[in-house]
This record gives sequence, C-alpha cells and structure tokens, in this order.
Amino acid sequence: MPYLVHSPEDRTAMFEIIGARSMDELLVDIPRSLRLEALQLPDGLSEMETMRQVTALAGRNRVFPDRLTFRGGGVYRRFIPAAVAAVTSKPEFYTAYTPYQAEASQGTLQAIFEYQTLIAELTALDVSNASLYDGATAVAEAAMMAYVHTGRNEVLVAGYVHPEYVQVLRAFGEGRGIKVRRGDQPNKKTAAVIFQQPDFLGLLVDARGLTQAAHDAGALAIACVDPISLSILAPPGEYSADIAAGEGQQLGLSPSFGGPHVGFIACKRELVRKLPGRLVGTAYDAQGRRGFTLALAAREQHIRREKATSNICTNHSLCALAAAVYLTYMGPYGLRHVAEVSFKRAHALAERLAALPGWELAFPERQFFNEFPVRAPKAPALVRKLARKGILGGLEVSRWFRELKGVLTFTCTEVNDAHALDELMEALKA
Amino acid sequence: MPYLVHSPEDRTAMFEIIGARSMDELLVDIPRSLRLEALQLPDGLSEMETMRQVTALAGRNRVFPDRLTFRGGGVYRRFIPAAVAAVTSKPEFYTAYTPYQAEASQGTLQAIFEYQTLIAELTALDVSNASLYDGATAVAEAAMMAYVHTGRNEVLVAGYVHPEYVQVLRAFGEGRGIKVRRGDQPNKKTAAVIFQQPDFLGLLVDARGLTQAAHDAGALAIACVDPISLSILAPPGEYSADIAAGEGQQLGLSPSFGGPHVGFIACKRELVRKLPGRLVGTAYDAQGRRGFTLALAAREQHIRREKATSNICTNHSLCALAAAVYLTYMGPYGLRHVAEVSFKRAHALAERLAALPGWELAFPERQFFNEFPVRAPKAPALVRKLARKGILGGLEVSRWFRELKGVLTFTCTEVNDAHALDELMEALKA
Amino acid sequence: MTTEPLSFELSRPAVDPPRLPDAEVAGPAPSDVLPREALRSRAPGLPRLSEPESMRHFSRLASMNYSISENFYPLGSCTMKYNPVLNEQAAALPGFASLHPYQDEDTVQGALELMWRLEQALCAIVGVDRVTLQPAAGAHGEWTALRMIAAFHHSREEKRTEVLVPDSAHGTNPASAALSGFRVVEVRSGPDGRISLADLESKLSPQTAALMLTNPNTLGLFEREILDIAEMVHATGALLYYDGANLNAFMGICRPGDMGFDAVHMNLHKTFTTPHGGGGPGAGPVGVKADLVPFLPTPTVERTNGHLTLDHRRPKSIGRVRSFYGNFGMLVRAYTYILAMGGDGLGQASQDAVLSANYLRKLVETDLEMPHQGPCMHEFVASAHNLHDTGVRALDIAKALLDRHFYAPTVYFPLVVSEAIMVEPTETESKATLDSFARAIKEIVGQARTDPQGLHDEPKNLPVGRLDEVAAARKINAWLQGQAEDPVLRWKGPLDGGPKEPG
Amino acid sequence: MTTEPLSFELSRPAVDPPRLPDAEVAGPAPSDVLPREALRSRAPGLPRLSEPESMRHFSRLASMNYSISENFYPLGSCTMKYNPVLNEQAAALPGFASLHPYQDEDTVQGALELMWRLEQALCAIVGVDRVTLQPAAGAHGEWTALRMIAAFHHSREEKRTEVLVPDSAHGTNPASAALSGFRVVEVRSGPDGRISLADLESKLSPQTAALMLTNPNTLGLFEREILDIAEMVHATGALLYYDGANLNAFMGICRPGDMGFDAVHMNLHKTFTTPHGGGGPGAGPVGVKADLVPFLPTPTVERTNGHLTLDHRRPKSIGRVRSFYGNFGMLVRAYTYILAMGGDGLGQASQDAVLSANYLRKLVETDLEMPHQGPCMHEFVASAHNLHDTGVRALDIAKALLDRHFYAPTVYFPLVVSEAIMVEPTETESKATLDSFARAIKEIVGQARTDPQGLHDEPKNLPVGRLDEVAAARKINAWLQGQAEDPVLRWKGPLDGGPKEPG
Ligand SMILES: Cc1ncc(COP(=O)(O)O)c(C=O)c1O
Ligand SMILES: Cc1ncc(COP(=O)(O)O)c(C=O)c1O
Repeated sequence: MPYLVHSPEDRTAMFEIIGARSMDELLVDIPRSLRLEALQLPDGLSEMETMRQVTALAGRNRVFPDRLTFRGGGVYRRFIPAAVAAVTSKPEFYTAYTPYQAEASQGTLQAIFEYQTLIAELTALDVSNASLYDGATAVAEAAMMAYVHTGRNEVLVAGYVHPEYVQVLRAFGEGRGIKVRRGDQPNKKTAAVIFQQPDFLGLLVDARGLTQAAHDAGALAIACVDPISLSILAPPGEYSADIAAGEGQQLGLSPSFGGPHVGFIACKRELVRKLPGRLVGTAYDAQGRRGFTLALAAREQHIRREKATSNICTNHSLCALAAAVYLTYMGPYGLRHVAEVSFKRAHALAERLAALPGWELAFPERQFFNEFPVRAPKAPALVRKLARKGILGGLEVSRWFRELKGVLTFTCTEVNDAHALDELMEALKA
Repeated sequence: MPYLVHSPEDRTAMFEIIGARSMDELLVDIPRSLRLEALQLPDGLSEMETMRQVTALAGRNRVFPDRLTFRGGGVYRRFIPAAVAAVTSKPEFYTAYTPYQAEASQGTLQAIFEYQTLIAELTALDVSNASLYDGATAVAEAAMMAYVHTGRNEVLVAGYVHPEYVQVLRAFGEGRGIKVRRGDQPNKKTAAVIFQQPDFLGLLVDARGLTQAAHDAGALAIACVDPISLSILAPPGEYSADIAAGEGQQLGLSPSFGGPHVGFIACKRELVRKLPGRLVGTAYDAQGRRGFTLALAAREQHIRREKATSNICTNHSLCALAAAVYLTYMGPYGLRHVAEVSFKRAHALAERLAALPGWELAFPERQFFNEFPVRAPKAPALVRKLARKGILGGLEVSRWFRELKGVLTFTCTEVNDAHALDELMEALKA
Repeated sequence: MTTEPLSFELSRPAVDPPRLPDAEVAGPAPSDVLPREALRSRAPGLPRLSEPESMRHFSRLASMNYSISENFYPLGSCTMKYNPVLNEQAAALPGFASLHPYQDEDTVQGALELMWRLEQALCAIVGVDRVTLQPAAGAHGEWTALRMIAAFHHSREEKRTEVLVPDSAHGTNPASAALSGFRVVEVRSGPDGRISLADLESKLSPQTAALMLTNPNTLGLFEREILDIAEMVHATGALLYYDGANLNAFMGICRPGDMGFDAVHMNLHKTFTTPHGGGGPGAGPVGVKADLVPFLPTPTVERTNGHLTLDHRRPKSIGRVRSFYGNFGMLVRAYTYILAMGGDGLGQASQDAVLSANYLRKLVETDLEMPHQGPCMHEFVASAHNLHDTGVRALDIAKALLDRHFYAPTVYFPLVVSEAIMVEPTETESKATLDSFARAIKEIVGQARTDPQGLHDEPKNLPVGRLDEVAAARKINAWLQGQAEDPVLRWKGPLDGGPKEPG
Repeated sequence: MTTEPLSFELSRPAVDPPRLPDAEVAGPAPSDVLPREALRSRAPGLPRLSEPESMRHFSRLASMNYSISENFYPLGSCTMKYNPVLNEQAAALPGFASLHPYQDEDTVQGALELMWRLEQALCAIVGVDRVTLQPAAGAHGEWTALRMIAAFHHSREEKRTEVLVPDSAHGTNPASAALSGFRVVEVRSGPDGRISLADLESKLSPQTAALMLTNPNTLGLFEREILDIAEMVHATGALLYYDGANLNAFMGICRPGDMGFDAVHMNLHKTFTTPHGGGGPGAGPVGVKADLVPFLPTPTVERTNGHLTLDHRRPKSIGRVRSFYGNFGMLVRAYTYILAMGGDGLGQASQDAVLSANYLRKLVETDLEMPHQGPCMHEFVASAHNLHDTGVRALDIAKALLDRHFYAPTVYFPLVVSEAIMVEPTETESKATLDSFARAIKEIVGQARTDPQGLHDEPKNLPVGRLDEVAAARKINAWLQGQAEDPVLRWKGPLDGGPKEPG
C-alpha cells in the first residue's frame, strides 16, 4: 500500500521480537466493543488514478487569468517570482517540524529570524513574531494583546476594516468577554482602536489621527496594514501605532481559495512579552558561533499552559519563508516599484471607470491606494457579464455593508497590464 | 540585470585591484575591428513578462490528454510517478557538473551506478554505460563498437528498425566509411546485425534467429529494445545478443517534443573496453569506505583524444537519474504490471479496430506487444478527424515506408484507460 | 557545514533591483496625490541581493535543516511521517492554487466538492456527524471546539465555567480553554499513566463544561476506561472533547465518536501527511456530534442534489474563526492522501504505527527507563532518569542523536514523566531505520557511563554547537530594557543603513 | 555526512509493488499468446522499496553532491553559472513538456516558433547565417559540423583528409574529427599560450579540411592573430571551425562569425544556463555561414509568412544526427534565459565574466604560478608547479578546496600546462565569494609549505575520503577477466536473488 514500508516478513520479524502473536495483543487496552471491522471508505487508488480524480476536481473550477483579475478584498493576484516556489518546495524546509532542536534546524530558524526583521523593517516597529495563521487572527491576537496590556475590555473598530477580520475578532473576544464596538471615539474603557490602512475598500484613513486619539484615551493603536503599500505609505512605526498586524498573502503566496496565507504581527519593544506565538532570537555556542533559537518561550502554551499569551503552536512558518524569499528578491526598490505600478494603474482605471455613463467613485473625496470603490449601475449583472468574458471583475461589498449597495471595489497590481485594463473597459462598454 | 551579481561599486573595486581603468584594457587582445557596438537583440524583459511570452508560445501548441494519446513511434505517454520530478528537480542533482571530483559528487555517481545496474538487469547483460543522448545515437554507437571489435565495415539492419535511428546510423557510418545495408543475411563483411524488438511497427521479430545468424557469420548481434517490454519479453542477454541499445524515454521522461530523453547501451563483458561514454565503478578510500568514481576513462576523449571509443562528453545523466528513480519506484513487479496492462489493452484495441468495416491488421500473422499496425481506409483524413475530437490517433508510417501506405500504428499504455478506448472507438465510428 | 551570514549582511547598497514591468499607463505617482504625512519617510531596510546570491543563501539555509526527507524524525506527538510528493503536485494545480476566495460559487464547484468529500471522509474516520475544515491548526481547532461547547451550554442556559484537563495534556489544551474563557482544572494521572478516575470524579461538578482528553494519551497509552469516563462526564451534563493529535494510533481500529467524544479535532499536518513546513501551515478540522452541529463556524459547505454552496446563515453559529474557508491548500493535500491510501491503507497505517512503536520500545527498554507498562499505541515515553547518576540528561541524549543523523525525540514532555523522552516512529520508517536508531540509543547510553562529558559536548557535527539558551534569554531581557545590542530578536543595520535611492 | 547503501542493498523481497491501474479490458496476457522463447525467463533484479524508502534514499544521495546551488563551482571550461529557476518553470509547461514529436505541424506552431526565434537569437550572437538546434551536446555539435565540412569539400570534389587541432584543444575536438573520418594533425602552441602561426603554416596543406579552434583558447587567452589565422586557413581552401565552449567570454563584445569562422558550436548548458544535470542533458547547436547551409542536418525549421514547418527535403543535407529535433526542453530553457537577459544583459554578463576572471587571477597570482601573461578573458589557467618541491600537486589543492566547501577548478587540463589549475568564476559569483576562494587558495598554498601531508589527506569532511582510483582501475581489469567480485561496474545480487513472485 502506498507510503507504507513494512513487508509482511518485516512485520512477522517485528512481532517476534516484541513477543506478540498478533495486532490484537498490542491493542488489548481498547475495549472490544469499540473495535471496528473496517473504515467506511473506498479502498485506495493508484497514484495515477488519485491524481486524475484530484485533477478532475480542479478542472471543475474556473481559473481567471491573473491579468484579468480585478477582484481583491484581502486576497490579490501579484507576480510571484519563481524563486519563491524554488525555495519553499525544498523538502529540507517543508518537511521539517517546528525547530525545537535548534542545532539541527538552523535553516528554518535563520529564515524566520530574517522574516521577523523584514516585517519589523516594513512596519517600522521593533519586533515581529514568527507568523500567525492569517490577517484575521493576527488582528484578533493584537486585540488580545491590548486587552491584557491595558486591562480594559473593549476594542474599537474604526471604519471599513475587513468584515471577516471583525467577525473573527468578535469570536475571539467573546471567549474572553471583550466587547467589540464600531467607532473612532475611544474612552477610558477602550483597550485599543483598530483601523485598516488602506481600509477594506482601498481608501486611506487618518492613521495618525486615530493613533493620536487612541493614545489620548490611554488605549493602544492597532494598525491593520497592507505590506506592499508600506514601501510607500507611512508605516505604523512612523505614526507610532503600537501594534501592526495584517495579511501577508501578497508577499509571494498564491490565492489558493483563501489559504494557507500568513498573518504577521509586530509591536513596540514594551509589548514584546505580550506577543503571541513563536519568536526567534540569536544564541551562541561554546565557540562563540552565532546561531538562532526559539526565544521568550515563557510566553507560550507549552511552558505557560493556561497563562500563555496565546494557544498558538503550529503557525505558518513556510508561508513566512515564502514572504522572506519574496521580499529578498524584491528588495526595497523592487517592492516600491510594484507598489507604484499598482497605484498608478488603479488611479488610471478609477478615472476611466468613473467616466462611464452612470458610474461614479463611491467616495470621490477620499484618497486610495491600489483598490477603490465605485458605484455602478446593476453591479450584480455586470459582474456576471464580465465573468462570461473571462474577467474577474470588482467585488460587491454590499454583501457585508448594506449602505454600500451597488458599490464594487476594483483592484490593480503589476499583473494587470495596460492591455488588460483596455480589455476590461471594452467588456464593460460592450 | 537578471542573474548578474556585481553592483557598480563592486565593479569599480575590482577594476582597482586589477589595476585596469576600463573593460577595454581587459579586452586589448581583441582586434579593434572585431569589437561590436552591441548585440542585435531586444533588451531583456522582467521575469513576469518573460514567463508570459514563453507561456504564450506554449499556448500555441495543442496538448492532447495522455489518456487519448494512441500515437507512439518511439515516444510514449506513460504514467510518471511524482517521485521522478521530485528527485530530478533537486538542485543538488540538476545543477552539478559531470562528477570529476568524486568525493564531492557521490550522489550523482552512486545514482548512475544504480542506473547502470538497473539497465544491466533489464537487458540481462553484464555492463551498461552511464547514458547516451538518445535511442538513435545509442544504436549508432553500438554499431561503431561492432565495427571496431570485428574490424568489418558493414552493418545489416534487419526489418522495421526505427527509420530515424537508421538515418542517424547512416550519418555516423559515413564518417567512418561504414556501409549500412538492409537485410537479415549476414556475411563475412558484416560487423553486426541490428534489429529492433519489438520493431518500429510494434511487431515481434525472431530475435533469437537473428542473433544466431549474426554469430554464425562472425558478426555481433545488436538488439534495439523497449525497456518496459523487457519485464516480459526475453531480454538480449537471454538470447545472447552482444549489445543492447535503445531509448529510455518511457522510464519516467515526458515526451517534451522529442527530447531530452536518454539512450542506453549495455554489452557483454568482452566488449566493455569498447563502450562509449561515461562509466561509473566502485572505489575505496583509505578507511576502506566504499565510494564511486568514473571508471575506465582510458576509453574516453579527454584521455585518448582521437583514439577514443567515442567523442561523447556531456551525456544524459539527469535523464538516467529519472530512469533510476522510475525503475526504483516500479520495482520488478510494478514494471511488469504496466507492461502487462499495456499489452492487454493494445490487444483488445487491435481486435476492436480490426472489426471496423474496411479495417484490418496489417500483419495479422505477426505477434505484437503494445503497438501494432492496422490498415485503415483514408487514414490521413481519419487522423485529422480524431485530432478534431482531441484524440491523438495512430501514426501514419507510410511517411517512411512507401509499402505501408494507409497503415497506422496505434499504441496503448497504462494511461489509456478502458473508457479512453471506448472514446476512440466512438470517434472512429462517428 | 558552516554557518551562513544573514541576507542583511550579504546586502550591498547599489545592487540593482529586479527587472519589473512598467506601469504602461498614465497615472499619478503616489507623491503627486498623497499628502506628505501619508508617505513613508525612509525606505525599509530590506536587503539588496542579486537572484543568484539570494538563491544560494536560501539553498544553504535549507542544507542546515534536518527534515523527514533525509532524517528519521521520531518527534513524539508530532507524527512526522513521510509527506507524499504527490500531495504537493495536487495542491499546485492552477485549478486550486489560482482560485480567488471571493469567486462566485458556481465557478468553484470543484473546490467545494473537494471540501465536502474531505468532510465526509473525516466524519467516517473519527465517527462524527459534521466537520468544520476552517481551523488552521490543532490549537485553533481546540479553541473552536471549546467555543462551540460554550455556546452549547449557553443555549441551554447553563453556566459552566470549568474545563478539566489532565496533567499529561499538551500545553495547547489548557491555553485554548483559558482563551475561550474557561477556568482550567487539572486532573491527575494515576500510577499507570492513565487519568485517575477518582481524581476525575472529585473534579467533575455542575461547573464542568468539558473534559479535554487525548486518547491514546500523551504517554502513548490508551485510556482503557474511556467508556466509563465518557459516562461520568456526560452524567454531569458536561461534554467530552478529543484532542486528535494522536489519531494516527487507531484509524480503522476504533473511533473517538464511538468512545463518546462530542467534539474532535484532527491535525491534518500529522495524521494526514500535510507537510509541517518547519512550523506550519497545518490544518485542524473539528468534528462534532449532532448536538453541536448548530454551533459550527460559518460558513459550512452544503450539498444539495450535486450543487455545492457555502452556508453563511447559521443563527446559532459561533461565527467566524478565521478568514475565508480554511487552509484550502492543506485540505487538497490531505484529501489526495486519503484517496491514495483508502480505508484499507489508513487502517494498515495505524496498525503499522502501533507495531513500530512497540517494536522500538522493546529494542530500547533495557537502555532507558520505561515508566509505564506496555503495550503502547503509536508512541511511547521513556525516561533518562536511569542515567541520573551519570549527570546525563534527556537533553544530552537528544543532542547526541543529532550527531548521529537522527532528529531527537520530544524531550521533557509530557511533564508527568521526569527526563521524558517521547518517541513516535510512525508507519513510514523501515525496520532497518528503527534498528539503527536503537543501536544509537544503546551506544549513547553506554557512553553516558564511560564518557558523560563527551555527551554534554554534543552536537559536534552540525553548523553550530549546543546553543546557550540561558545566556540568550539573559541577553533578550537586557535588550528589552534597551541594554543590549542587536541582533537579538531582529537584525538592525547601521542607523544610516537605509538603502539609498537605486543607483 | 555518511555514505548511503545502494537501493539494491535496501531492497527486501516481499515489499509490495506500487498500486497501479488495472487493465480494465478483456485482453490476453502475454503468456497466453506469445511463444515461450519470446518470454523472459527470470524477473530482472530491480530493487523492491517502498516510496518513503526510495525518496529518502535519493534525498540523501542529493545531499552528497556539491552543486552550483550551494557551492562555488569554478570548473574551468565548464561555465558553471547560476541556473535560473525560471527556466525550469518554463520547460515544465504542459504546452511544451507534453508535446509528442510526431504531432501534426499545425498543432505545434508554438514549439516551432520558439525554435525559430532561438535560432535567430543565436545567429545574432555568434554571427552566422543559420543554426541547427539538433546536436545534443558540444561534442555532438563538433561532429555534426565536421560532417558538414566534409560534405562541403566533397560537394566541391575536393579530397581533404586532415583536420588541424591545437595541442591545447579539448579532447572532444580530436575525437570528433577522428569519428568523422579525418586524420588529426596537432598544431603546437607558442610560449605565449597561443597557437603558433609558424607551426600552423607548416601543417596547413591541400589535405587540410579544417582548423578547429577555441577562442579564447582553453588557456583563457584570446587568439590575437585570429584574423591572420582565418586568412591563412581560408587561403588553403580549408574551413575554420569554432569550438564555442568559451562563448561566455565575449557575447556582445565580438562574434566568431566576424572572426572568419565558418562553423560554430555553442554549449547551451554552459553559456545559456541550461543546467548541467550532473553530466547532461545539454544542447550543442551549430551555426554556419551560407556556404555550409545546404548541408545542415534535417529537418530544419522554416518560417514562411508566419507559418512554421519542418523541412525534411534537403538534398545536400548530411542527414539526421539524432532522433526528432534536438533536446527541446533545453532549448526552451535557453530561449527563456535569452529573453530575460536580452542583448544588454548578455553583453554585461560577458563583461562581468571577464572582469571576475581577471580579478580572481590577480588575487591568486602570488600564490600560484601564472604560466602566461594576462589579461585573460573569462577564465585563466594557473599552475601548481611552484609547489613542486613540497610534493603538493594540483590534485591536492583540488581536494583541499573541497574540504573548504568549494568545488575544485579543472585540473590537469589543458595538457600544455603542467599541474594545470583552470579557473572559471563566471559572472554570477559575487566579489565576496571570489575573495573567500582566494583566501582559501592562499591558506592551502601556505599549508603546502608547512604541512604537505595534511593536504595529501584531504578531503576529510566529505562522505568518503580520497578514493584510490589506481586500485579501482586494477580491480576493474581483474573483473573484466572474471577475476574480481562485484560490485565493480554494477551491483550483483546473490545468484538466487532474482525476486520471487509478488506475495
Ligand atoms: C497532543 C497535542 N495536542 C495539540 C497539539 C497542537 O496542535 P497544533 O500544533 O497543530 O496547533 C499538538 C501538536 O503540537 C499535540 O501534540
Ligand atoms: C573546450 C570544450 N570543448 C568541447 C566540450 C564538449 O562539450 P560537451 O561536453 O557539451 O560535449 C567542452 C566541455 O566539456 C569544452 O570545455
């Protein structure tokens, strides 16, 4: 059978050494009444047939070309350098466990240390952890940090933060009796003000103002940020937000129907002891050689148990590695270049869309980055029409925000070449 | 620029150390009149645009699904275990050079040693070399061996040997004044009788008889064989052919429009010194540890120069590695299983095709393996019709053999499931 | 092997950025339209390396790792089994990897069908009614299940504030309980390494919301009295939660659902071969009995005459536990594995896992202390306590194994065994490998008697020797008070080290 | 690192074969219809391993290799530069990898277009009129070109039987000439490391069919008098053949075609980054001037108003040199590389290659003997002759470098330099790497004076120590006379070791 190694003769020899006659003797502790005859599953398939079945399922999905994908909402098509898969597909990386034995895991540990530094640099904060599950849980964990740090049990969500992130925040909050309110007026009960920059619609918010307001109320400011935009937009550290959290999918990860991606979280020095999850630090051997090892484990569940800052154990290391490879490939100016291209194209597209009869920018007075909301006539029908032409058009946000009926958000990145924009415009006019 | 590492500052520093002021000073030896302004090629593209252009070219090719590919003629669609690419895509294997420094190349050397053994076992001969370019050059090299060994300058090609192999044999032969004749009656001038088992049409030949005839005339017998069939058909060693040569594409390599594939060659002990190309053997270090190293280099061009058995230097190592992984995955019974499945399906299909009105087996009295020739009404139109239905139908062999007008060869392997056979039959009837 | 510099240390200011597409359209630059204060003032200190340099950098880092691909990895409780390469091919299919999570349902029927089939298969394997595929890992699944359990009690207007957790439990259990708002009450293990029914009895109360149990427990021992335990727990109106990290012990042999568990999490990155990735991503689906189904997180995948939909309208749901629908790429891998193995293969896998564990246990039982009686299930916990007098500790044995090309077992867990050495061979390691591992243990234990110092000095054959974690911790504390130089928790370039404009 | 058993040594008789599809159709089994004597009597002795075992086996073998992905690989004459991972992605596209060579032309227009464009690009780079992409490697290209040269002379009813080859030439040159039916006449190099015009003069005759030249030659020196050489050769009615192994020295700087070469081979697996694969597959296209075009191998790729065809009807063609159309997968990689680099990138690549070689030459010129005056082009040849008195030879330096994580330069080639050490850094190695390599050389040369024996004992840090090739050769000779036991040139199981029927 596939992936099994013992031959019948091996098994016999092993039973002999053990001194057992049969499997049953090894399973004596299991109450007879619990024993199964067999699993109610079909027998296994050959590798070829397995792959054909799986490929057939993949074939029942519609793949929109990246250049004609204008839908974002938290997951974006971007150019992924071949280098990323070349590194993450190395078995030495992807078949290793969490680096408990540091000396035999320096590859993973150093890569994570580099990832931590890259995130800290992007956010302009002091320390990043080794990764979290996704942007939603990263924001929720940030809120938990604020709750523990301030001892206050209310968090304020300002503006259009990704609706799914807010839902996850509520679920996390409920467990610990934390109230999640919408608004931007913090008070004495407020543990943190959470905002997204750019927000779920792609619009820029007054990050400085919100941070100031939070601090004035003795609350923390939590900025949910787009890592690519940070090569151009002021990073949380520059407006002295306390915690930055967000989704790292754009850093070299494929959409993959929503996961696995990677949540990042970074904070100021004072908050490091409250950070959830893994953290890698330097350590030295007897000869003074520098190495890397898991650090500040006293925050974590395996030491602190119920008093841990979080329950997270397995995180998203390999995705963090992908992000590290991506950022190393891009470098500071490559990253800024793709951000600028995305910005320019989004603004060019916004202008062309707004010029269509019956169309208008939903928030003409607001600035945006590479995603923006437009009000379009019969949005639903229109999106279906685009789909028929192989274009994944804007996202209908009314599904989450009733007040935004008829509003679509469009996004542009370096994959949407000028000709793709033209195709979109033609498809809309046709 | 992509793949270049020096920064302008690096270059300046290097020029300084060298003590040269400019590139021109390093290129003084090149006559001025020869210096170019620049290459007449467009500037480089970004990785994304490069991949898009290449993908666009790939998109202009028609890919027939493996299940609906019934065309062979020397290149076959077979199930390729994921293990093969997983191994050959390891940079430690694919970015290494020919293993000149044995101690730092044990991975490649041992893998080739295993490949040599696998081929020797399949062919039931004593020794295999490390690989050749393809089946055609393997047969030609085998003929050169016979020429050198017997001192005779005529080789006999018996029956339907792959026409391209024969063309290559002629080109090789011309250089050395070797005559290539068709026929199966060797004489005193005959260096070798070359036959293919199964032959180009898929038919079985009397390998024993031909070998006997060759030996009776003091000539060598060269068997061009299908490695998969050897799990069932008598291997060259069992009917005491002197040299086995052939194409290894079926051992885990994709069709890839005809290459790279791998030529294999194996021979009896007496002929080993005449073998072309690389050969790996065991060697031991001072502590008695077993290792592997290039062996019998005295046959080769880098030592023997114009007296070498062949000029081959770079061969097809990585393809040989793929074959080794494939054969290790399959094992003796896995390999026999796919051969049997191919055999059964081909015979089932042959019967169904022969039953079609106006169709008939081209050589009803001959046995075949998993490829066979049928005479079909308006073959050309028919093949085009199948193509329109996404089926890569039989191969028109009249293109090489005028006497086989209207004959198509069909092939079946483990990828052509029963349903695919039905689809083919329906398409033909429709 | 040597160490490798950090990418930041290899970086040089003037290295060209990669070639990237131009905007091609006339649009404003950010600085044209955005207010100054919205813009970044100083470029982030990312490294500047050419592709050849960075690829070699990461290739060298890779070679500094042990991994199942090259090393026996007997890490107890982690089920480090062979990761089929086929799974990777499947997950990389564009029909999966390129799907946007917000595509319309009718364009992702294949993805939803895969999720549906995987849910069905997992239901059959653990014996539950429904499964949510959303949790990203085991701990996430634990917490998700406890949220459901809380909602369940709440829906019945019961105030239950305590969750019972055995002292042998994994740290994520109490942590998940606490983060879900419960008070954690520890239940003691008896001398036989199994939960003490007496102690359980005494801790159970009307406050009890649930008992979290791992079975076989973290000692690799099957909780013989599981049926009585289930009865006791249910009698008090509490629910029974199953930590599925040890599911590899009995696929096709028995099912948590039949044992009376109400909620079950599974680690697809353990039992179902999705690669561990050096610390994730994984997937921690949770299966529940009918009573808990209404509380499942949204959305669920529903199938009505062949058409698949995502159900977001579930009034009693605990809501969302993460964005989108789970670690889909991992679900593809697990489904691929289940298809290839089939019911027959999975059953044999568990049997081989148990056989291998008992075999290896037998081989080393004379070298190490065995605190509990066998047979064990898929793993066993030994103790280095017998070497106490030599001064050799479990940690030394771990490091000595590294020098012999084996990854180390889990050490110092579970906490109930002193000098614990937790060994899980899994079904994908050959008898030959187990034999050589046992020889290594024998050799090391022998050396403990003759040359303990030699063991304290290991590892010697790795890029770095034993790292001084105590000194490292001290330095971090100093750093947190601003009294130590980088690099500690991150690299920091010279203050003016922000790269200049590209040359 | 340790050694790894052979797959045959890991094999066990009763291991299950892999799961494979059934026939699904009613058809006869071979034994039902084929005569006994057509059937195999004994199953081949292939190993029987589970997938996890064989994957680990090959993973471990991989880790026993040095490769450019992890090591500086200054192997002179081999141009071991970075292999872009993008090339691998391109070649794996199903639109290329799944094409059958006998598909109808209208279904493979993209593949033919790629070949056409690659041919155009190569023509522009080396300055010729047409290129055949068929040869599988450099040597194959040499032979192909010589066949064309022979056909050319023959078509003009000239009987020219000799090919001139410099003493510094690569072994494939004389071998290819001989296999193509020519008598090889060696031309001596002068003291400056360049071909002696006087000697060339004396060897040229009406018998001369061609002069084979590498420029820069294998000493890394540009043949200054190439224009005179060309004139001399052409004056006698002979042709000039260019061995393109060293093309990396001057892309965009000058062109063999302009130097007067009539035929040129290129090694795509050197200059154009197709990976070397541990010894191939490569690709050795041959470019020719108009006079030789009629003799190109069949088929050629032709393009008429956008439509591409394969031309098999070429009456004067030398015929076929291999099956199908070349190592297509390698052509895809090379084309991808050329697209990404562009004319500007290729030019800079060669300039950097020359810069790096001269830089490294400068760094080591005080440690090793430099038999010839610089500047060099993309590589240089040093000599360990200066260590003669210490008993340390080029081979010892090579092995000592291995222990310092560098692959070794080419040693003992070219033959015209004693104790030759041929170093080619390429443009994709950083200054930092070159500096560390130079430090290693300095260190080793230093050790030669203080501790030569230490160097004779290297390598020490690899899976095996220095292998005794002399003893190995002796054993092979014995084996060939049936006087030595396997394994020598192959593994051989116990005589009855043929696996039994599957259990
Ligand atoms: C017994 C046990 N429970 C829970 C967990 C947590 O699972 P995860 O790491 O996937 O969050 C683990 C794995 O570390 C475990 O071994
Ligand atoms: C100078 C020279 N000529 C010819 C060759 C032969 O090329 P190949 O190995 O591709 O046959 C080589 C490479 O080994 C070489 O270095």
